[in-house]
Amino acid sequence: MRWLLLRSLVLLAASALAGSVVVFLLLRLLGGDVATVILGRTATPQSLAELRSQLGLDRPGIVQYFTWLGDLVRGNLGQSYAAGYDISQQIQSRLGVTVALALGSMAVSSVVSVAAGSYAALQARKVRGAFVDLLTQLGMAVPTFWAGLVLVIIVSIHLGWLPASGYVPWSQDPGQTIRSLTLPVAALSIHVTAVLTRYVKSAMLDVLGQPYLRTAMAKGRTLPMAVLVHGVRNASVSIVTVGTLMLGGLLAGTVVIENVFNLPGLGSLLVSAIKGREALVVQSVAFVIVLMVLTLNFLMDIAYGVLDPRIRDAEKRGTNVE
Amino acid sequence: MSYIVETKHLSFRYRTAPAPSLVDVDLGIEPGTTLGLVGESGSGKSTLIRVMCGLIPVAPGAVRYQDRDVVDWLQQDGRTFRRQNQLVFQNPASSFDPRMTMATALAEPVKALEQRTPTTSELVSRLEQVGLNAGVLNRHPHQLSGGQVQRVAIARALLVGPQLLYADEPTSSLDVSVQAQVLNLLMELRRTLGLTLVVVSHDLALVSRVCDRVAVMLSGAIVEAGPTAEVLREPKAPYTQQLLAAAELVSLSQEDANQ
Amino acid sequence: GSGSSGSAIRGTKDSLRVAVAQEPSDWNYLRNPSTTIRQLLLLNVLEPLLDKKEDGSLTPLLAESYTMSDAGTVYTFKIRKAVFSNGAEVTADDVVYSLEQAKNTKLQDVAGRLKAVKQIAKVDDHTVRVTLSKPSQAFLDAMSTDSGIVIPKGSAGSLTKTPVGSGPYIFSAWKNGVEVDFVRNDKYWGDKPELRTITWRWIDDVTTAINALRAGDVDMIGAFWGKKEQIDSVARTAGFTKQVIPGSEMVYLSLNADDPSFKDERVRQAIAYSLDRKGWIDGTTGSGQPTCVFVNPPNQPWKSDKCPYPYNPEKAKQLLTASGKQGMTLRYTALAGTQNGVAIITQGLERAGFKVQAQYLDWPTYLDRVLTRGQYQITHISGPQPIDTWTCPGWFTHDCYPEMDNLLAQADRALDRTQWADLRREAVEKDAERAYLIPAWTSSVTSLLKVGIAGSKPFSANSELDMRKVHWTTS
Amino acid sequence: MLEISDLCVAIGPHRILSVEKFQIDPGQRVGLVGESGSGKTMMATSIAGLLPDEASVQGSIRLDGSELIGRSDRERAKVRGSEIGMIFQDPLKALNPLMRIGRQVAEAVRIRSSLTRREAGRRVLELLEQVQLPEPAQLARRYPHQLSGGQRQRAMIAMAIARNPRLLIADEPTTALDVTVQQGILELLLDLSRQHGMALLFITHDLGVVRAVSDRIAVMYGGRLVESGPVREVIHHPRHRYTEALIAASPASTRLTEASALLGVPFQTIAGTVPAAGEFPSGCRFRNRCTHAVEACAVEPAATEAGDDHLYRCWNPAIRTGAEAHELHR
Amino acid sequence: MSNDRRSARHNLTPSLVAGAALLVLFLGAGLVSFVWTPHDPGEINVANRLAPMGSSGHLLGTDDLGRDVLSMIMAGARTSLLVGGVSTIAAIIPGVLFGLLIAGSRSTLQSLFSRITDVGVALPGLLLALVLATAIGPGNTTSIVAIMTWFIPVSTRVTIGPARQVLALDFVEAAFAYGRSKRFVLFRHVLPNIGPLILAQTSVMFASAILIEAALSYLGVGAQPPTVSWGSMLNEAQSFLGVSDSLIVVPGVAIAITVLGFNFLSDGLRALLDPQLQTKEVAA
Ligand SMILES: Nc1ncnc2c1ncn2[C@@H]1O[C@H](COP(=O)(O)OP(=O)(O)OP(=O)(O)O)[C@@H](O)[C@H]1O
Ligand SMILES: Nc1ncnc2c1ncn2[C@@H]1O[C@H](COP(=O)(O)OP(=O)(O)OP(=O)(O)O)[C@@H](O)[C@H]1O
Ligand SMILES: [Mg+2]
Ligand SMILES: [Mg+2]
Repeated sequence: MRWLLLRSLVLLAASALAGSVVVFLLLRLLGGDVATVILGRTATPQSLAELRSQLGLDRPGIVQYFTWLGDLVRGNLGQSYAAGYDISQQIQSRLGVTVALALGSMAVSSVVSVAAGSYAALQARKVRGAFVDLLTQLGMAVPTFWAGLVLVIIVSIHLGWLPASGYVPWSQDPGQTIRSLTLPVAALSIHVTAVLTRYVKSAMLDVLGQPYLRTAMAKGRTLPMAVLVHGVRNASVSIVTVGTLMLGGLLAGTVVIENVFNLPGLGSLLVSAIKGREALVVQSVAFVIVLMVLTLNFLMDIAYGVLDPRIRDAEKRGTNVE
Repeated sequence: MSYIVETKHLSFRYRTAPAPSLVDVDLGIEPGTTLGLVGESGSGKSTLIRVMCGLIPVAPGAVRYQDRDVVDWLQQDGRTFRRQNQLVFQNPASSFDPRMTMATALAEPVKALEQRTPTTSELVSRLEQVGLNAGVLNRHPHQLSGGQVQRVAIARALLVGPQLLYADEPTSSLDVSVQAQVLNLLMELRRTLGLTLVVVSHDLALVSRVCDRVAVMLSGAIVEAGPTAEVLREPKAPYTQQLLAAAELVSLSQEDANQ
Repeated sequence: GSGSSGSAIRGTKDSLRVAVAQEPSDWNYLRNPSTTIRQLLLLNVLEPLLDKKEDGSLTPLLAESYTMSDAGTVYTFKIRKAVFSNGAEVTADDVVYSLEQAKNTKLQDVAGRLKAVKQIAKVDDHTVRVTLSKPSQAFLDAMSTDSGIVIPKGSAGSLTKTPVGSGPYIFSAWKNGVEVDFVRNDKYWGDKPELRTITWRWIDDVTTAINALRAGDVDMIGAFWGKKEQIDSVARTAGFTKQVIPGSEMVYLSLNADDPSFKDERVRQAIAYSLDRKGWIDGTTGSGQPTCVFVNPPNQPWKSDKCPYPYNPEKAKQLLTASGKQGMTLRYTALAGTQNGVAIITQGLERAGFKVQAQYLDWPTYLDRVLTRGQYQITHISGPQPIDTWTCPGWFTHDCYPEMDNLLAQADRALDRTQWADLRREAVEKDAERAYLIPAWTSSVTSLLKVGIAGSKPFSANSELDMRKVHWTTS
Repeated sequence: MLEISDLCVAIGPHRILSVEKFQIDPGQRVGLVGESGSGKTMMATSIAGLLPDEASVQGSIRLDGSELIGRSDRERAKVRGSEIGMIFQDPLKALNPLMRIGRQVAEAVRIRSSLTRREAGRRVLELLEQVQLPEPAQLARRYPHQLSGGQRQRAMIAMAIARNPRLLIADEPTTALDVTVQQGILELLLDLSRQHGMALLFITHDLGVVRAVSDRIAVMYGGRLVESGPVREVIHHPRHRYTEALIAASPASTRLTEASALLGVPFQTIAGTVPAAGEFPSGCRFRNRCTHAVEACAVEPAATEAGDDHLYRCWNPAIRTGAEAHELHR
Repeated sequence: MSNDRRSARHNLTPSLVAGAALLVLFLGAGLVSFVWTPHDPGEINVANRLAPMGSSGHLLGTDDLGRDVLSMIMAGARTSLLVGGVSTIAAIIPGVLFGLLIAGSRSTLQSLFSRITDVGVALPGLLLALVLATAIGPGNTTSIVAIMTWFIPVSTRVTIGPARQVLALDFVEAAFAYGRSKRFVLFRHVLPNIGPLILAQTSVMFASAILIEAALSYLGVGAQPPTVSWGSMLNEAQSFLGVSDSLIVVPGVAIAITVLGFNFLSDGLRALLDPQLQTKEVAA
């Protein structure tokens, strides 16, 4: 098990690095660099060249990449070229927002979707089940940012219940943090919840047809109890798999939602860093995002094993499970 | 040596399996005979016939078909080898592509092995041989009963004129009534075509009426082999004795022990 | 808007929260041309030697007074008794240091105005003498801009993160990506401002900003960058109002003089005639002043009503037909985000008989490709640069001709501001006729604010959001 | 103890099961045989109250005289486990793969009982021992996939007998198992039934298995009971032509020691296949496959008694009277 | 269960009908827009800007430049159709191909490749889109390339599981036994059998592609004028919240209807075409 963990960790780091190389190469495609941005409209070729050599941008790509990698390993990514802020610090402070958004909506949508999905599965042949299905379909069809806009109009502007934008850090006022994240999380959750609900329903229907449920009923359980005791966990195994698949989309969603709600998260840092050609920042943020997704993936894998002893055993033996 | 197919010190282990599935298997089959392969689930029966008909590469050990190594056959003249060695599977429903009509499915081996498209009359005559008519040709597997599909599977195997037919639990998923039909068909084909037959089964009673020789497998090894009557009368291996006792318990003809 | 959030801060009389669009990457006005830096820092945190009035005349600010020699080549500035926010006294050394920095910076916007400066010298602790190589009106004018800012000696390095100046506000905390806080400078030499704190919050998105304003998250949107309807809708809402002042940014089309198709002046004129300035303003920000000549900032004494090529689709078509280039394709390179403007210009061009192919670039790419390398055919952009930027080699327009250069040089040497103004007027009018650089309009600066905020300056000479007199009237 | 009368189960347009009369006495072991789709599972699930939602049930099932049909799920759940235990065919699928064996057995023990966790734990070990599982304490901590097929089936049995039900329904409990393992399970079930006087409804398609465990046999075809009676009587003297054909076709009817003599001799067969639900002929449902069908078979055959609780529904039975049968047998 | 399915086989489920109807609307709008729209969608008339819904000549009103919203919606359908269609097809073909090859490869390779696709699936495609948009400039091509790169690993991953399921069936082994090559089996047996699933997946992806395209255009990296896109319409309309809400509502509804149509279609297709093979929900 420990060896397995180590192997996974190495794989994780390798994948994240691969991601950073891709990002590094992609960045080289971009027109203009941080020197053009710093010097702005009135730059001259000489001043540009001077600034580039001053910033070390004239070194070969390989050297630049490995310098960055070295900094990364040392945990000190240095400062952004133009703004001069500490990159590691900056990422740290913004990571909180993005993680809160992503995990918040993951949590909300898990809870809602398990309830709604189970309900829809149990009521599959009835009108009430069909109604949940319809809501699900609608939820999947609504663009996340649109949902955000509509929520702002209704909840913030018309009802004045929650702030329309901005973010208050935890350290400052946790109550306000929650208030400022409520709408973004809600907007982000709509689509995810809808998709998850479908999965939960399908997983639940699957479980409902499983003989072990009948066994539980033969022991004297009623159907709802049998589903609760035996069904939910079994269904959750397949839902965890889907959750992994959805993470990428969820993080993409946070970028858009950060834009709608003006939240200082990693997404907006990335966008502004791309706009400002802050190569170091872009690279580091991309690395962190990739690492985050992979780590969550990795955790889900572990959760998968924790939930399902068959997987655990198969992994111990190093076999594939189908 | 008069064996049509022979295995020598065959051992095999699936890459992902914890234990070997074949352990030093030595087995020879004389042409024209019927061999019954019995043993509990997971004892390696299917693996053995897969290896024998060249679906799994062997190592260590060797399989010789007509005194020639199967690996060699497959490299030099794979088509001939495959034509002569055919398989019928346990589960009729899954042994046909659900998207193909029976006509297409039947034509497949001929196309693959003889590079030609069989005529409809050719197919029909084969179908009649297994007791079916042209009506099934346009159907999909799910539109036929289990017994019918298993017959088509046998017809499919026969179309390329095999010498050796392996049947992996050909009746275990069929009802008793249909089981008898399929077994009768196999016995008749053996008689009329002079096929060499290998029948995998866990049912000793069945094997005893169909096969002239029997091999008993346990954990990948052959624990006992010989003429059926002999093995049934005087089982030597303790495992065979156990099997017999179990079969005796559920025999209909047996006098009432539990009364 | 109503709501209970943040009631502890809201409504108090001495703090203000302002939404602004673009967070600058840093605060070094000597290196970074970002408008936001000027908006926030100029006059509020960093003070130049002089201040400019609405009519374009100059008054002393950090300089108590100044004198000019008869030949117009020697200026002597008497420095006020003042302290920087770090507690140090403002001395002649600081002024010399600051002006040297400005003169030697690579940023042309800042250094260009000081071309004529030959020597900057300390006379005594509170007197500085600047010697010019030739008389230069531009120099004096520059002393009221970022070129004339005074910072503590040796502090240029720390400008990026913590600018220190002698202004009425102290730059106190920059929360990257979130906001920046100014607090009142209690040691300010002049009238102390009424506001104790100003919080500038970055909100890129227009709607988000409006929502924040309506929801009470901010009190004001400074230099609003949205649409007319949004402005009107907020201004119509009870409790909110708008304030529109002429701004210093100029919106203009530029044709690349290196492109052979523009050698024919009829083609250029056709383009100029096809430009619907009114439509452009209405279709975009909704507030601004159409202009055919390049005058900015608008509070300059050389205004001109001349318009060689007013909007005239018929004439545009005729000219293009005459040039035999109907149906020619114009490759229009534009900044991402200016789609509406391009759509309107395109419609005019298409009516005249051009075909238009638009391409949108983000800012750094645009900078690199259009402004630095000049790889474009036609583009439009807005900016605070004065006409002098287009003297030979004509910056990205690549239109280099001696007449305008001479006129501007002459103007600069003028000892008298009227003469100076006349010559400059002549220069911009001449340039307008060439139609390589086609001025369209000067943008207005609109702020959306809560009722009860008063004291904003009715003009902006250098993009600054002057908060010195801003205060709450009621609460 | 269990009495079924005029039971009729339909799913969609088809009547899948219709049983006029069927009963199990206390301690009695009844084997229910029939080909796939003959309605055996339907019968079992109707008794246990585990029919699918979409099934509609009519008629009566009485347990000790009290009617089960028409009761709510909650009330029927009370009967399950305590009065009626049930085991299913595939022991891997029938066990929750994510729960340790011990907990699954404990669940059966603790439902509607006041046992503490510890007491329940003790009872679990007791049960596991009772079904002859080795090292119960250690085994209780394992997951289903870590057990062999036979062990799983034993665990299932432990759950089913946890609260000493008076009737144990076993739906093809050995189909997925090897013959040697099957032997063990059958013996265990027999023992349990004898020791506790537990009635057993044993469902299988294998006549040999029925023969091994039960006293009575009921043969089903197309959702009908076609013949029932004491095991020996029915197997040796089948009346219904279907029962007769079924016995003849079964390889298990071959005496192993005589097998060599029969080598290559064709099995007796039943022509055709079981039709799909809704495609059965009217009257006797077997008549289109029956080699002995007569005109009368177009009418639904009435139940005929052949003495000694032996009932059959056939217009042209294999043996007409007890006397004739006796003669033939001799 | 299998009985259920079989009886549903030839039924037109409500999902299918609803999906088809909604998509006819969408496709119709997109296709008709090539030959006819009420107005030229690019025609600017600043004087008549922000006309409300139902004003004469402008059924759905006009936008901030006085362009006819109905015409823009029709032209926007074209963009969604183009970007959604091209990117989905361009992703599904290589994706399925990789999936088949991976499922058919040896187990060591298989786990390696699966791992790689896992990483691919996990990467937020929007990041790529953002970088790409800056690199090659915003536009439909950017959207297409970004969505495609996003979807390839997804469709690969969705293919692998079912393909392996099919590969484990006896008829595959039978095909090997009568001498068919692995390639033949993959393309002639496995592919047709997972076909319905892939079709359903394609439909779901089409729906997601439309959502993503809208998001990209909304963020300003997608379609650029004069190309009309629902997402960029929303981006522009965002400025008119409270002034002209219909500008927000109309494109949003158009997106929702289209996505709903594809999702319904996917459900319907699955019910209609699904063979015995048990297909699970598919992700996008
Ligand atoms: N593809 C495979 N990968 C790994 N292990 C396998 C594979 N196929 C079979 N095994 C293992 O090999 C052993 C022998 O399997 P095989 O299928 O040959 O048994 P069998 O005698 O045919 O059993 P059954 O009666 O259940 O069909 C078993 O332990 C099985 O788990
Ligand atoms: N959920 C269902 N919906 C529709 N028909 C069903 C359902 N379950 C069973 N049937 C039908 O009911 C009939 C009897 O089924 P049942 O499962 O009782 O047969 P069985 O005798 O147990 O067969 P097997 O030996 O295969 O288990 C069959 O024709 C079957 O197709
Ligand atoms: Mg096998
Ligand atoms: Mg059954």
